[in-house]
Amino acid sequence: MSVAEREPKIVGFLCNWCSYAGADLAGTSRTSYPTSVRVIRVPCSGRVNPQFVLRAFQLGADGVLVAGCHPGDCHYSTGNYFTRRRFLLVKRFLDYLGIDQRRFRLRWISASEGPKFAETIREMTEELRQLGPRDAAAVEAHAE
Amino acid sequence: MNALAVEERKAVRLADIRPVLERLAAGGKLVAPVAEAGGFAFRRVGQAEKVRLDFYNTAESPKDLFFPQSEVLFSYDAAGIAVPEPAGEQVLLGIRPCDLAALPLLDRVFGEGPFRDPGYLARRERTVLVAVACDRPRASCFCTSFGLSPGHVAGADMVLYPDEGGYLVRAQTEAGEALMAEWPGEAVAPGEAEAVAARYRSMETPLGRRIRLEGVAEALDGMFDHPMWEQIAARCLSCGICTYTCPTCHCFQLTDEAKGEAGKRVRCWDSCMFPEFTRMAGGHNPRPDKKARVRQRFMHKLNYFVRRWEEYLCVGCGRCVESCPVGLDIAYVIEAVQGVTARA
Amino acid sequence: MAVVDLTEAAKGREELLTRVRELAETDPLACYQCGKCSAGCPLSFAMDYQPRQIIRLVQLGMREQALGSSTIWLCAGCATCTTRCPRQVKIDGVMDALRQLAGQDGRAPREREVAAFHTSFLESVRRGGRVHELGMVGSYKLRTRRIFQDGGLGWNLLRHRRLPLKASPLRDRKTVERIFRAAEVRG
Amino acid sequence: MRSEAVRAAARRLLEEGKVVRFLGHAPGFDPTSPFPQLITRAEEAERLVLDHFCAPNLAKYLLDYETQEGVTAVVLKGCDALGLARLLADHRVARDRVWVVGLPCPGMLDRDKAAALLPGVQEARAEGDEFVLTGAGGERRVAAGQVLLDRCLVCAVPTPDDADELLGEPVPGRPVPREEDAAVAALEAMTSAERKAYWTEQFSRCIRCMACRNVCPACNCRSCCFDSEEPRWLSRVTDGPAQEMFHFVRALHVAGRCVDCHECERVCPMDIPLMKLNHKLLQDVEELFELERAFVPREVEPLGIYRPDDPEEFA
Amino acid sequence: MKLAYYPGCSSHGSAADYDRSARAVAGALALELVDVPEWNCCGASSAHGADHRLAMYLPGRNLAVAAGMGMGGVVTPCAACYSRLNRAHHWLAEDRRRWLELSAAVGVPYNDVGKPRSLLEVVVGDVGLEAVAAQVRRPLKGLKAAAYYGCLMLKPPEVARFDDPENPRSMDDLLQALGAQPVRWGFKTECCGASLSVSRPELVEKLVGDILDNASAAGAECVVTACPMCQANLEQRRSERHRLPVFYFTDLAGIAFGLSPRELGIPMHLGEPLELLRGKGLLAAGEEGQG
Amino acid sequence: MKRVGVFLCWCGSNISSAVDLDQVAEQTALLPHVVHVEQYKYLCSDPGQETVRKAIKEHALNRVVIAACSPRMHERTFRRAVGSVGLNPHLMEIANIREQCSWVHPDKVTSTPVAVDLVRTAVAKAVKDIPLEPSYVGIEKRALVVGGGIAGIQAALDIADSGYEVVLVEREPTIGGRMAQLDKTFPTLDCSSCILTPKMVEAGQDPRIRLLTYAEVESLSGYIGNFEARIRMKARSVDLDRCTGCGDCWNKCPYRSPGEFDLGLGKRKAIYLPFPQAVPNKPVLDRATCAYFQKDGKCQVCKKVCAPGAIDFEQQDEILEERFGAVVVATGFDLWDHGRYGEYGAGQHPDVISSLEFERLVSASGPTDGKIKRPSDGKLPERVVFIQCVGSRDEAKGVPYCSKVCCMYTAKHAILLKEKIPSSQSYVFYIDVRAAGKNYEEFYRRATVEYGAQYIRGRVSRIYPRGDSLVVVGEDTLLGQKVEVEADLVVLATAVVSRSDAPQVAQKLGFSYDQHGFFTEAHPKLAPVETNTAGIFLAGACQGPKDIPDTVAQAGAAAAKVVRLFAKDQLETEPTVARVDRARCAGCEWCRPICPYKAIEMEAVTERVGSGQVARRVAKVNPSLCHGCGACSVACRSGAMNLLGFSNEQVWAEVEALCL
Repeated sequence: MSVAEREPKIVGFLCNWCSYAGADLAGTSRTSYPTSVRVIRVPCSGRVNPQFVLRAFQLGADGVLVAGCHPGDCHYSTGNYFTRRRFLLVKRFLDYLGIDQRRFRLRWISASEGPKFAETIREMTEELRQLGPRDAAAVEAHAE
Repeated sequence: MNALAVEERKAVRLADIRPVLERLAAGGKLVAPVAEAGGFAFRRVGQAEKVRLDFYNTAESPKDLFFPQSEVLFSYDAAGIAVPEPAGEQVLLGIRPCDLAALPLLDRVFGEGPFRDPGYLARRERTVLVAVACDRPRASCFCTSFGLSPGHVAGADMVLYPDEGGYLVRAQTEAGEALMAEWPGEAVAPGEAEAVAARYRSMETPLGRRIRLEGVAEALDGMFDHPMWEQIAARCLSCGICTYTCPTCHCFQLTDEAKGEAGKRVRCWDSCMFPEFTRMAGGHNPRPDKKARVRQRFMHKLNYFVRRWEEYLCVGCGRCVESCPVGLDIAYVIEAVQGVTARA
Repeated sequence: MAVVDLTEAAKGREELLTRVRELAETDPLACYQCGKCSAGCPLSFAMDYQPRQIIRLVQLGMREQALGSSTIWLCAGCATCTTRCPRQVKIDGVMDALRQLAGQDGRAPREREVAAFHTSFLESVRRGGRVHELGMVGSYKLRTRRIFQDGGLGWNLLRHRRLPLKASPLRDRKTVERIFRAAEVRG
Repeated sequence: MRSEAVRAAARRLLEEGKVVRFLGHAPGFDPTSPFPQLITRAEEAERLVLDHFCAPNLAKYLLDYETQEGVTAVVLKGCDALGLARLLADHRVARDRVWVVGLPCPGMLDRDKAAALLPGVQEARAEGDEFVLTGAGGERRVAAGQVLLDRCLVCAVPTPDDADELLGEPVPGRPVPREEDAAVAALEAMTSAERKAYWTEQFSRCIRCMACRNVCPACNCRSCCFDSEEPRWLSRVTDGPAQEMFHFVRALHVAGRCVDCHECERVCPMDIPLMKLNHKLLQDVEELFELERAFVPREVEPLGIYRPDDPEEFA
Repeated sequence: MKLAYYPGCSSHGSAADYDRSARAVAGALALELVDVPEWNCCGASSAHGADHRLAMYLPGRNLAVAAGMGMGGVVTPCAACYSRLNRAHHWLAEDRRRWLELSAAVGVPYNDVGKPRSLLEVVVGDVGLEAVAAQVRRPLKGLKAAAYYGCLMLKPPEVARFDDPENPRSMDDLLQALGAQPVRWGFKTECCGASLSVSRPELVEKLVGDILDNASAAGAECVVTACPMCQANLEQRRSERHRLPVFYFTDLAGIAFGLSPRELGIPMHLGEPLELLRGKGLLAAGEEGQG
Repeated sequence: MKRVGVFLCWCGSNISSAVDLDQVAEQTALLPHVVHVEQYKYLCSDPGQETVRKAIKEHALNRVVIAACSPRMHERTFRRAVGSVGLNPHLMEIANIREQCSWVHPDKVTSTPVAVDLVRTAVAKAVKDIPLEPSYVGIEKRALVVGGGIAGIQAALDIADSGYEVVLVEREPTIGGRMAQLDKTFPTLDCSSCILTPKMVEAGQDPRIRLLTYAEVESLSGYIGNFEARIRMKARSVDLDRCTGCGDCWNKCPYRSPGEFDLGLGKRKAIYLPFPQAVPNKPVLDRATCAYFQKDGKCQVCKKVCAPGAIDFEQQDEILEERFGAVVVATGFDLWDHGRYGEYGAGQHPDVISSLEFERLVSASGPTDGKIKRPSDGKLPERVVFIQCVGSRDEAKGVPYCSKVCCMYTAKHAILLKEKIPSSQSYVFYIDVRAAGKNYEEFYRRATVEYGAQYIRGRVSRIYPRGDSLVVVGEDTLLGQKVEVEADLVVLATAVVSRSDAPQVAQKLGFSYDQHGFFTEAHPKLAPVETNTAGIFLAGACQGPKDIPDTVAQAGAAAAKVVRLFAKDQLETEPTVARVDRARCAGCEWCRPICPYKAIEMEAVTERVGSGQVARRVAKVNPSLCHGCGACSVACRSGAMNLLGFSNEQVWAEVEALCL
């Protein structure tokens, strides 16, 4: 497959209560979206260790999505506030290390937001397609 | 080893070494010191101008060229097992006498006895060693304590002696002579070359650090439980700088990296200074504290290795002294042992 | 009364809001129209729109009415409104902003005299770095053709030595001229 | 500089029985690299020195005595004291088991800079804003700015504020703009690919000696995730991804906890610019969470709390 | 105590009397006032309606110059100037990037000189009422005075940061310390409309009338201000029915300290301010003369 | 040896039509540890589950992967199925190949690789599964109710009525709370006392309710089912067992001071009954105003007149320690202090009063015996201005929220005013009238139409005295004109705010509160009476401004939650909770503040080092409190804290398997 055709790979960490349920809703309402995403279910977005995220990138993920309940709606009341703080930093830090911050997304997706989940995957897939595979950019810069 | 036993071979004088470096670099096999992040490092070099023969000793020893920090021993996938091709030829230019003296010690570990390491031996075999007589020792150097000197060049295929603004180049082996065959330069009489070599051999290190080694190994036999170790350990950070920069340390571990059905077995450096170095699968650690680990390192270098091979596992390169962030100095340990024996 | 076409007003709404937010460093949309500002305004009796209504005009994007009002000129800048606003809207700042916008639009001010006073005042500052009251009032009178207003008062002040004839400008008169220019550039 | 003062303090504290051990510095193989020295008897006090080369931060050593009897005295500079504050905030050391001998620090010298200015330098003394270096090569007078450690040039906390006793008068901090932030900004100005290349090159030199971790007062875990077998957070293989993982995690684990002491960078034998990682995070923590002086440990760390009105970038 | 002094434009004109009494009283209280060299107009009530930047730069320059003097802060007797200086100071304090912008615009490097203070603030806050009382030679016994603060010295409070914007006390306390009797009244902080005094006198007359009515109803015999705009406006725009003299607080402080009306410039006021003082027995025989 | 069985569900054609399951099966069979792969049409059906059970036995499976619909659908079903043949239910994982694969990727060519990945990932996780067991805790079937207002009383009565013991703690000398201070209640105008007093008496007499008045909870520890409370009984100086409530003491006490219950509008004695209907109907001695304590140790009139000898000057505070299974918090609210409104006179003008003061003035049991006399001169006010939203909806000086009850009680006040002083005229300044409630809008209409209250839309800017009346200046925003009213009395509807010590109470009891000091419910919709601490429930205005009907409803709900808990003998807790590896834990306590359930505490452990023993502190998770969110596991840098069921190893393995 040429670079242009290659479907980007997204690892999605979805919180069980909102976003995973939102993704399920996209399914029950048969809202189709690109096959780029693979989901890992976690109890809360606050469970997502940034080390998981970097690991996914290192193993070849083109993008990583972390999704949780909207701030204020966390099933565990405060988990996603910590998530937000943590990933505000992590997003910038990944970018600082040369992993373009457009490759990482944190989204608030509630259980009723099936369309938002599908839309998020569509958007991300499109953007990642335009960014191209992750290593290509780095390899190019290295060659200079 | 007797440095004087080297057979007389070709020697030339080079006023300008650049053409030679260019030729070596063009061959794509040159590994030489380059400037890097405020210090120097041995790197594969494509352009001669990057080579820095005015270097002082590199932060890392060149042992990595023979015993890489991570080395794939074999890999496997659904199709079967693959062993990597042996390494290609290389020319290591600029190895200092101390590091050069470390190689025979590693040779013992990897090349003698029942288990011989094919990867290591292949790399040793295929490397032409071009030593540089040491004209830039550092304050931390104490090679002379180990019977070495800035002019100790046994084992090198060829030696560069900085001399009169240029270099006197002397071949010591056939391989060295062969390499030199195509070189320009004005031939030098054997006596003249030997005079330069002898001058280097007689040089002292700048601080003139000399540590008395007599009786150290023997004294350590009875010092396993000596309180001195606690004093020493009190300073140690438990980092691996000393072991990883050391040209003679050679501990390693094996690790398997699996990815689905594929995977590889990799040999990686390890350090006796790390708490998990001896931790066993069940969690038990026979060397549970810093004291035990620090002691292990010095016992290994100054006692166990001597017991087995009748040589100290140290060449006085001073790297551990130089790099240790808390100034934990092997010479200090040796002196402490001497002090203990003196008192006893 | 005319019917306000809100869709029409909405066209310029964002722009007006943006400019006001920039200049006044406050958000007019925070206002919930309680009227506390107008109730406390010492000059609201003379205004065509209450201060609250001016904010409302801005909220709806009704630029014409807001910039053409007498209110923005009659505001004395006492900040009583801002001090009491439960929504922390800087209403006095909004008035300032609207006056500036009116000036930028080149619109004839609804309160000619008030505007003329400010112009004369700033002219005097620009010229000498400090206001020379007599000169400034003179220029104002010429501008408004109200030559005889407050004649008696002026005389009284002169008599009490509170209206010096001579100005006392800065030594380097360009000092303030340069500041005016710098502000114009930043605009 | 203050060798006599520190010896006197050590003698007094040990004689009075106020402490059972005293952590200070002693001369190393060369006087410009003193090492940490533990003494337990008053008569050993003679071994101690305190001069302009005593850069090593002794705070971390307190962990070694965490479970041992008795009070430990320790010589701390302002920056080191933040390291102790870190250990206290992390409940790793109890304050009442430590006796802080504070050194109001006029700045420590960079032995490489000093050696470059005067080869064979052995000693230094401060004279106003200058230092006089002496050694085999004679004597040389240099401006403080030329020879101080980079971190000391921008030191905001030369005097420990939590000391039990001070060796001298408090020294005010230097309100010098942070040049390191310029280094961060320079990296931020690069493209993503350039940054990737930059860090790949830097990390490739790493030999994983772990000195940065071991010296760091914020890296005070009892067992480090890098040493974990299950999951293997960090591969033992020193390839690109593992190096990146190591440095990413090290920096992130001290994010909001780093006390800006620069010890990691000082000890790195491969001269990897680790503070560029730490400073980036420090700066972001301050900006994003509206904190001032985020390098000063506080009761609850920036990532241990949240505000409902934290910046929202993720809608 | 040494302070940078920003007199304001009216000190050279309609408030020359205030300038006199302010300096005299400061002298009596050992306040050393050093004029900000080459000070410029703060923009008063005109600049902020014309150009936001100008309204910051004009007072900003004075702050920058004052900071360069290395004094214990900057003080102004004028409430209008006080307000403009504080607005600029507040604007600058909000964002340090503005320091550079201002420095470039006015050609003087800006450094923070501290919050600009009014003379009243300095007298009540820094000097203190005890020190003031200690200077009193002629207590203003029986003088019923309405302390009138006006708007600009107090509002908006986050900028002015001085006294309670609705129920200020500082000038009342000061009057009390001088021996006078401050009256309770409802218009302490109502705006007198000074900025419209020239252009819309008829509106201003109503505001002035309301203020003076309320003061009279509360039994005041005089009104005391801390602002040249208020003083002039109350004096000039009142109707025939109002006879209350309008003083600067420095006038009454000066009288209490034993200074003569002449030194304080009181005869320069319009109306008959001396009559009241005379009636209260506050003037010595020799002091009855001309201004 | 791990033996994984994988079961692929067709879900009729829901999955099989969009995913090539044969191919999935083929590729899955190649995975390490997978020993059995099987397809079935409807795995969730009885025969489907039987297939799984049979295979477990036949192939000695010790891990099961079900590739089917979402785990949110049938996780429980399959856990049960697996458990029924003796395999630990947590050795089962689900790959969601329906909702997140076949239904969203209808094209077989592209969907099949997704399914393969998902199944592989589930297998990787399953390999790392370990058996998990739930834990059980006993329940102390006694409830603690904190706060004796209408909310606390109602909750206590409901719980007691279900047969459980209740301890009701009230810090004032009597129960009754704010409601006791009110005159009439909207929208029915019942007399507040008439409906409250019977409940107070009932609470005082119910043998299952123990009233602890003049008492405060000092601390609460423990967890759901097993709380331990320390309760301070403040020294009342009156022996409640001996006192008969005869009244001799307070009648004879010579010292008067402003009474708290009447907000200082009336006087009470140093030994006093807060109000006649107080429960218990026994006095308290206020040592701060009693001459015996403050002056000379003499007086002692009360002691002399007390026939039963109930006065005890020596009484000391006493600490009770009690165990409870659940707690209801009903600590009520306060009113905002209008002293911060300088423009309304900063609380200095006697005739500018708060609405609660108005309640006391209008109350028949109040200091004026129900005559509305204004405080300054006792005059009957003819012109009364009511101002709404004083402090409410005011970010600048007050609180940003709406206090919810003011619109209605102000309408009530206008009505009561007109009833008591028929010649009076009321003016109500409002911003919006919020009358959302049964019969509320109608009630408000009555105030305007029948009682002639003049409603003016606008916030008052200033109140200042003119002569002996007050001038109120506002804008009629509907008119667009400034208006002035001269009033005899101004009543401010001050905001409902949390108790000033609410944060301390929340910290002491261990749950969270919002930026305004109101206690935070666990979920605004689904758990409105729970706190985020299991076993602690909320009732009344301590959770947010609330009127009486809402308060009583919430109290009932809280009681129902308590009773629901007490109906069980043991609590089974989910096994997917956090767990600490003590050997790795450094005791840094980083995990502690992050836990929303306070499930992490520190414990001391001793361990051998060399030849000696050393003690150190490590984290410990209380599985009864832990909800399994895993936030702590991320806060833990060393990985000592882990989450069972979603462990570091498992997620790590999932990432690696996914990214193959």
